[in-house]
Amino acid sequence: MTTVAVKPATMAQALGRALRDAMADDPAVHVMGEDVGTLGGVFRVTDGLAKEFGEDRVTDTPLAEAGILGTAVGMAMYGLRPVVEMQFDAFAYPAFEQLLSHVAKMRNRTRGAMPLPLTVRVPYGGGIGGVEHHSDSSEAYYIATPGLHVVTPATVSDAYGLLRAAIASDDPVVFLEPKRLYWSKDAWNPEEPQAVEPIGRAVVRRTGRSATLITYGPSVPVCLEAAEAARAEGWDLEVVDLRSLVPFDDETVAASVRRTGRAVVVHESGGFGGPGGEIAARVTERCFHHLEAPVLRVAGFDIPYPPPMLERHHLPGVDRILDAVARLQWEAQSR
Amino acid sequence: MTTVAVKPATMAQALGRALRDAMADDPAVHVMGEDVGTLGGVFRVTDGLAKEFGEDRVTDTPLAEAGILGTAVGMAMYGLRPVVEMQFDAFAYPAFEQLLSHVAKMRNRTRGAMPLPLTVRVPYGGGIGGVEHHSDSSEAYYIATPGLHVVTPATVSDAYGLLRAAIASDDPVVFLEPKRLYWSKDAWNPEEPQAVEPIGRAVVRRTGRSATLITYGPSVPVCLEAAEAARAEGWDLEVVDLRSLVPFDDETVAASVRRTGRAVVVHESGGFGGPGGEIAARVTERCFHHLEAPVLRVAGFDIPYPPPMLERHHLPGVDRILDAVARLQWEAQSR
Amino acid sequence: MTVMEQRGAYRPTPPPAWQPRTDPAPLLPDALPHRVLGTRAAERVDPDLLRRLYAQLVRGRRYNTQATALTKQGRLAVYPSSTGQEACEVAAALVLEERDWLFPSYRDTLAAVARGLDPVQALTLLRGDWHTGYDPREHRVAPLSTPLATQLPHAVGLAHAARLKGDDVVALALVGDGGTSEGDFHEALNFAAVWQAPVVFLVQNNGFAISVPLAKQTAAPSLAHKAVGYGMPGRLVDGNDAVAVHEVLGEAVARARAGGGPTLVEAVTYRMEAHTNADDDKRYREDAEVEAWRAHDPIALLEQELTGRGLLDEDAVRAVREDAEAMAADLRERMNQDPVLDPADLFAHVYARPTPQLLEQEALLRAELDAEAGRPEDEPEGNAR
Amino acid sequence: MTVMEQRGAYRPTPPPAWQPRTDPAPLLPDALPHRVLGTRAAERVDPDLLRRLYAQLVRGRRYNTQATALTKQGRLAVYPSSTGQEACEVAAALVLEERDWLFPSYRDTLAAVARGLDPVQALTLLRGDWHTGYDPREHRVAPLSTPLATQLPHAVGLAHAARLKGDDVVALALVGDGGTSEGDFHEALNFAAVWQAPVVFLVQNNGFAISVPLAKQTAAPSLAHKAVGYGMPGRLVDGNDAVAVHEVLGEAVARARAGGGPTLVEAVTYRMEAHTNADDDKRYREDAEVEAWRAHDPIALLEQELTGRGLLDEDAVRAVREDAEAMAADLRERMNQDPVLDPADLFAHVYARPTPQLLEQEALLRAELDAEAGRPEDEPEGNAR
Ligand SMILES: Cc1ncc(C[n+]2csc(CCOP(=O)(O)OP(=O)(O)O)c2C)c(N)n1
Ligand SMILES: Cc1ncc(C[n+]2csc(CCOP(=O)(O)OP(=O)(O)O)c2C)c(N)n1
Ligand SMILES: [Mg+2]
Ligand SMILES: [Mg+2]
Repeated sequence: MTTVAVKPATMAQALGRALRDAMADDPAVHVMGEDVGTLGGVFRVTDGLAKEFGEDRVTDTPLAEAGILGTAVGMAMYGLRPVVEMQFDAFAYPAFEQLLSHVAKMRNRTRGAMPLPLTVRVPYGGGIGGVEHHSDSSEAYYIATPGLHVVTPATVSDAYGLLRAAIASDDPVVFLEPKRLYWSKDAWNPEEPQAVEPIGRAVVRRTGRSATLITYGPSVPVCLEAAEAARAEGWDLEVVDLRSLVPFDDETVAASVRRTGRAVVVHESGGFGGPGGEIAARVTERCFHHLEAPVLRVAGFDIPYPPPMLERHHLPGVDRILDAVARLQWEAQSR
Repeated sequence: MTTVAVKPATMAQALGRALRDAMADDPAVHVMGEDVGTLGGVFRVTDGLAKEFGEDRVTDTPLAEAGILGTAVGMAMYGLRPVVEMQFDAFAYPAFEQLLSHVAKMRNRTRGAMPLPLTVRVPYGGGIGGVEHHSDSSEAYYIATPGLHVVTPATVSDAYGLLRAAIASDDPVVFLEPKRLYWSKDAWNPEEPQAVEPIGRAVVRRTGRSATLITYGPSVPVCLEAAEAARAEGWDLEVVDLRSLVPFDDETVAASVRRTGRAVVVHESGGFGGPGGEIAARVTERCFHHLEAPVLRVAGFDIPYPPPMLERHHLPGVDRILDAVARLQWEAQSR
Repeated sequence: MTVMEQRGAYRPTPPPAWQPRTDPAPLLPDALPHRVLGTRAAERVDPDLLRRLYAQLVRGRRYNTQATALTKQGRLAVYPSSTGQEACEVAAALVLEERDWLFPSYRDTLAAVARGLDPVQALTLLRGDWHTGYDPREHRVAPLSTPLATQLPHAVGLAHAARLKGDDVVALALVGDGGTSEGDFHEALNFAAVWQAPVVFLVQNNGFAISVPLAKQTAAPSLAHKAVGYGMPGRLVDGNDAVAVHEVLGEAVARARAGGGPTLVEAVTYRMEAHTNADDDKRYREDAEVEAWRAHDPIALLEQELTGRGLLDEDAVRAVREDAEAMAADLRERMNQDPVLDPADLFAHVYARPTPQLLEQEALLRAELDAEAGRPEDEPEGNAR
Repeated sequence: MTVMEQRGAYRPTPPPAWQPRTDPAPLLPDALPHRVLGTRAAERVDPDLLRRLYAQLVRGRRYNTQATALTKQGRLAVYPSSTGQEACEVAAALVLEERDWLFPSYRDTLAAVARGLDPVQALTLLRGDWHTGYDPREHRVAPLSTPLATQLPHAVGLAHAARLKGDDVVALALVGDGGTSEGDFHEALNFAAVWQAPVVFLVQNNGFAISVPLAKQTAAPSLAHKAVGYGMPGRLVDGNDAVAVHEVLGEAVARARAGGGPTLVEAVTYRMEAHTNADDDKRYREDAEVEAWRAHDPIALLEQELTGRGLLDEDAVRAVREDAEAMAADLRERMNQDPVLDPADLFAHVYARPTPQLLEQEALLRAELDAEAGRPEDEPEGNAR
């Protein structure tokens, strides 16, 4: 498709560009959070925005996450479209009451009279050598909260397209940004016309016939790598990138598993009570008679996120994924 | 077993008695929260404790849940065993940062040097006609947080036995009290010697051969009722009461499902991202070749908890459970 | 210059460049709550305002007693009465312009009604047919907030947004003495002060948070003193003196409107009824204490003033009472009708468009209801739960 | 009488029984930060204390520079330097008795070291081999707290628990200017005041929360003024004057120990380095500002005093420097050794006893590691993930 020379940009830059374009298109869009203004955010996602749009629209707030989200609620009630940055995953926790009791419920509470078009950007996940509280995968909390959309990109162009869709959404969106992909690059070209990617559609990143890897966010590149490695073992793996956890694209996922007959769910988040259980259960409900083996899960361990020097043991890697694939009962008992 | 005349007591009374006995046995046990002292708690669980043990041990705190849990952490660091009451489920949310970032992690953070023997009592669930924020089933948040034990009684004697175990535990326990069972009674007799029920053991409340209902807390009596009603349809249902969500008793649950070959998970909590997905996934992982049908789920809808006049539509009831049982593929396709 | 750039530009400098910290005196409340009724100042108050306040107080009291009666008849799930606090509720409503916003807490149904909300719609939450019975934008009344103090940052954000848009709008947020202990109270006040948002915080200090008396809630000289820590003025007012509350709030609203930033107002009042109809206040306070406050009843105080100045004759009193009775009769009658409920509402407003999953769940419920009603049931679909 | 019953028994009373609210003057900080060095008061300070502080400041500065150097060599994941703030760090450590507790924030490794912690163990969090490298009970130093202000309620609870047990223990908690905006700050101070807990809060106002200057953090006259709203005294002190900080904290600790309740201390200081080694402070502040603060360096200030009073000769300076260098050399050397890590630790401390699920996961990891190492692998068990 791309005919001009591709100037690669990072995911962080694509996110920044999405914010910029959204602000340029709609004066109601405001960016707020800790250090998002003058500094441009600790990951530099908001770099340059304060200069371009001024402090009234790109605001360094006091250091208080509940206050940030709570005031954003009020701003949204008045018709603005706040985009809130939580500096790191675990620092969103102080804002959970606002998120769970107000952000997620305001539209429903008022029978639709008071929607909250509000985006909460949460850098999440590990793999960057962060100390305690800087590497949590907290998506289990968000997906268990009806009223929130939960979205996470795995590619640079999805980062742009999904963030545009999140900001344009009339519903609150928790936008999970895989920290370790901030510096990733792919064919996304900032010079080309940009597309919005509607929320709610999974995508098959790699087709395959043997089994489906169902994954999202930071684990997508790992699964693609595993799929390549699996060829040596004679497995042709399909990789589904969910992109949106809520709403969930049952159709795409179930169609893939019906084709392959086997599935492994892969995510960094802890296994117990994590999204993988939900995904495995839904897939099994829908594809039971197509399954040659139970849907398996490769997830983070059920432990507090480990310190930097031990995190490699915790994160789902290629080998652990292939081990799970190997357990998919290939020497099929006749069923 | 009971030979003396049984003086029935409510679950609320059994919980109060457990607190009293724990306080009498161990001077380190302190009770704190909003209105737990003079008033005896809005559900009267702590009734009489302030009088018996004084304000130093049964403390009406300022109205600030993060402060309550945060100071309890400090008290536990000094060797006390605080038992914290959150007045209602949704009012535990302001304390989530303390819970997720400290309570759940302190032992691990310090390589075991600083355990936190701390119990957080959370009245949870609906069915009592409560307005907004008074009927949440928030267990999905707790079970996704490694470092916490998550326990919930369904009978009066378990209420006593499990709360004693929770307070005696050297780890933090989130103790979920099914609000609508507070006034329930059964054969529990406060005059008899009381047993502590170790955390981590599920129990088969009713044996059956056709299928297993896996459930906990407020849904246990509903499932037992459903099992009775199912006899008319020719189904002999087994009912497993999990009692402890973390740790999870895989053995008891899997053994039951292997026997029956079919299972339905039942809980009030929203379905998507709720505990049911985890449970269904684990059961399927362990019992795949014993299953005649996918493990189904009967859960609350994926909506904010409804207002009192509509809650009956939301709560899993006997009919909805039987409908799910009916979908367990009885006219078994040959597999 | 933009709104945010107006802020004082503190730059850290070492001594000797240090300036003495601003004198906090302008932020400190008076030693005693401000009062008007029963003082000389009352004479200068516009008779019309006195009469308006009076009519609303009487109506408000009647509303409270009627709502409590409805709980006994099972027509309301629960009612947290503001009897004894009507002066605050009413003054908060009357002090605002149409374009302003009110952010009530769960106890402030009355303030919402005094602002013009339909008395039945305002009770929707407590009746239990839905969470909020009105469109917040219609009368610019935010949903009654049950989680304490959580509505305060909303008020700040809304006021700030209005200011950014150049709209002349003030937000007034209500909170209880207990609510001041929450982190959200702190964060809201701090944001408001830093942003110089046009917002006024009214703390109704009614002595209790359910059973917990103020002495277990704070050690501060007064709740109004908390203003100092945010750099905003604190005012202390007799919460049973409707004129004084109206005056103090009026000044704060005017200041906010003029770009002067937020104010914290503490109104000292008393909750005459139990926390809600479900509460038993005998467990934590003496009758004598309640009785002592009866002598300082907000309606009686205002009535004295009006009568003393010859502004209230029997006809006027009768008219006011009749109006209140008519409101109560209407409320009673309409609350005695069962609300029409549509279970489909459960799924309709979770998102702008229901997710596929919600559509499945709605179909499931519809099939159940049809079966209940004996209508032909669709075949259950697939394995959907 | 029990601890909790000692609290003032506020009962709500209507006027005329109202008492004027307590005069807040005793709670208000001075207009200018308290200073000792360079004033006459310095002459009366115990020479021994001056020397002890000096030795620790020099050592502390060296610790900071060494740790920052270790980040460049990849031996530390990250280091938030307290260079420029050593007076606060050191005074906080020295003012406490052995039995007292220190609650540091993520920037306060130095305070922990000055209190006696092993310099390497104190860096465990930032090195990344574990979350906390020491047993908090050994030196009564709580784990370094990364989530801002969350450790403050812990300090309050611990101090309160000690008081309930009749132990003579004070807790000192550290927090930054940014941290004062968090709800946990508010709730902690309020609980402390209501409970009259023996706790001292030290805010190191270093002008910035990462890039955000104080003017965007608060509109208060000073952070110490926040004390008024909790009914505790607020003190303002020159945070680069180690003697002044030690004095003000000493008074607060003594007051807490004597049952006089909590104090809020604001130390005005400056962060001389970037937020951490990963930060670029050029983006948000001028070099000139940093330079201006160099003239008010905490070590230089104390050195002047000591030299002026003839308390510091060349030998003494050399001894102090040598001690600091020895510490740094030892730190460097030990930090250059790779820590020995045991992946089994991942599962060992989540609970007192690992759950069955954790045992499964540990077995999985062990099998993987064995496979990696070429050891014979057990058959994978069942369907365990
Ligand atoms: C965050 C939160 N915690 C607890 C509650 C439960 N609760 C409802 S009212 C109340 C007391 C409120 O006291 P106050 O703020 O003084 O208001 P008042 O009831 O006196 O009007 C409590 C604890 C709640 N609604 N929200
Ligand atoms: C609850 C929370 N939110 C955000 C952060 C990210 N963060 C780390 S340090 C910092 C600034 C802290 O400023 P301040 O309290 O003044 O302390 P200083 O860094 O100046 O010592 C921020 C925002 C955090 N650690 N915790
Ligand atoms: Mg109150
Ligand atoms: Mg700072």
